[in-house]
Amino acid sequence: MIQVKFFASVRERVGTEALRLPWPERGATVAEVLALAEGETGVTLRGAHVLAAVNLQHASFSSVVRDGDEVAFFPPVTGG
Amino acid sequence: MIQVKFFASVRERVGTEALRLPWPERGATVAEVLALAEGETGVTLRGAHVLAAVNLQHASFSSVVRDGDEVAFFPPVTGG
Amino acid sequence: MLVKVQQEDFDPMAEMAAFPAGRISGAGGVVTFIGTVRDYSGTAEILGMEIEHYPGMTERELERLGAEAARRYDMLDSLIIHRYGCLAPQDTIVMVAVWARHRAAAFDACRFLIDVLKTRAPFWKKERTPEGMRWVTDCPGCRAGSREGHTHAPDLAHYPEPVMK
Amino acid sequence: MLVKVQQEDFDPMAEMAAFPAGRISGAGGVVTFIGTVRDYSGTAEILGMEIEHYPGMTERELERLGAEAARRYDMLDSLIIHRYGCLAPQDTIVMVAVWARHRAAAFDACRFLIDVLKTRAPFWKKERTPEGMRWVTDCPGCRAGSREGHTHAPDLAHYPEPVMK
Repeated sequence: MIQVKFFASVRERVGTEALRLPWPERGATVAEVLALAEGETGVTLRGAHVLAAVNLQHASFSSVVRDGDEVAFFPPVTGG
Repeated sequence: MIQVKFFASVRERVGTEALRLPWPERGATVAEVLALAEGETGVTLRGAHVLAAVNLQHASFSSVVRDGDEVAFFPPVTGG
Repeated sequence: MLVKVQQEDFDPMAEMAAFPAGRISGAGGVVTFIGTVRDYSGTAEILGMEIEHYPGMTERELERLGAEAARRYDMLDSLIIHRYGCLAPQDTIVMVAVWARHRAAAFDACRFLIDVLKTRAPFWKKERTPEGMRWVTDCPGCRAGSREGHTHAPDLAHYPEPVMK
Repeated sequence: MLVKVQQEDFDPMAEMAAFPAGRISGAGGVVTFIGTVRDYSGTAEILGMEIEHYPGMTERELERLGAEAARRYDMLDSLIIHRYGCLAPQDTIVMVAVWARHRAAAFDACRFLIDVLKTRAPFWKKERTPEGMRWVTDCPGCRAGSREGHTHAPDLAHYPEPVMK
């Protein structure tokens, strides 16, 4: 199982804060998790300004995701 | 008349806070005022680490002093 | 290092006064940055701001940045406080304080922290203007309305280089 | 700009809170440097400090530095407070605060001000150590004991260049 979270403008576009995706037995990268999430929600995020984190750490789209991981998608941060 | 002031370690070496020197009719530079003060106090300051100000502004030893000016001598500043 | 992510307003000087004295003994100075909500942004009037964040990741990322600053600079300790939720103009959003034996390291480390915080800590600002709410975007490409012509793939393995003296 | 030269202790945040709001409206941030008396200097224990100053010139020089910072940087306003008289370890000696629309100018101007203050404002520190009183000298030549081999003739027509971003 993969826990997916969305924040800020990405959350608003997707229309939900979180999703649970079944763990793909062959494994997955962040990019593949995003594709699964797009399939689930029907909203295309690829090509937009989306960053990712895995287990509370910034991650690239080629990072490997493991069963039980939390994967988050969000726009560039604007704090401070 | 020239008002001369001394500060910090320079004041301690000279042994006084202030002097009044008669105005030399031919005019004077800061360096010449220092020489007059050395004559008056018997304490040599030249060659030591002495900076000068004229009328509350940093000044070089070649600055011209005018009758009524306040000339101060002090070591490098150490505030902040 | 001390990191606080909170909704409540705070008094920066009271927070500094409450900082454990033993951790900053020997400090010759402290440099503080305090960021406040402006009442304008570009040409628009700002009535208020909502700050969203990623609970858990925010604290963790700020702690990583604090540790990175301590690794890079000869500093004694740091304090970072960042608010989320609804803020009004003039409200304090963020404070970063760095204690050091010498002021150069305090300036460098404080500036490093606020600079990298703005590129790495998962906060997102939404401004309330007379025309409605809008997300703040700090990307020139985004501001230009481009969606495909540029990328947001920073090299996450490396922090930006600090501003050196 | 606001300059205070005083014997009394002060609360930096109260001073910042009391700063006229109209002069810093539009500020996105404030950078503050607060300098404190250390309890050591080199290898010596410091029991206290006496700060002498040149009344009249001090205020005037600090105001000139504040004006120079405003000329160099895109800042809104500045506050400088410097104490003189007898201070104890941990006492606040000096604070410099700079408000600006953007943080880079606030950092640059604050650092410029404390850097030039240390080379231009007529204050002199005398440390009380277990071995007695001693004047602080910030000149490497002085520290090395040389009296004739170096000079203290700075080019007073020019301020040091600021630390640029």
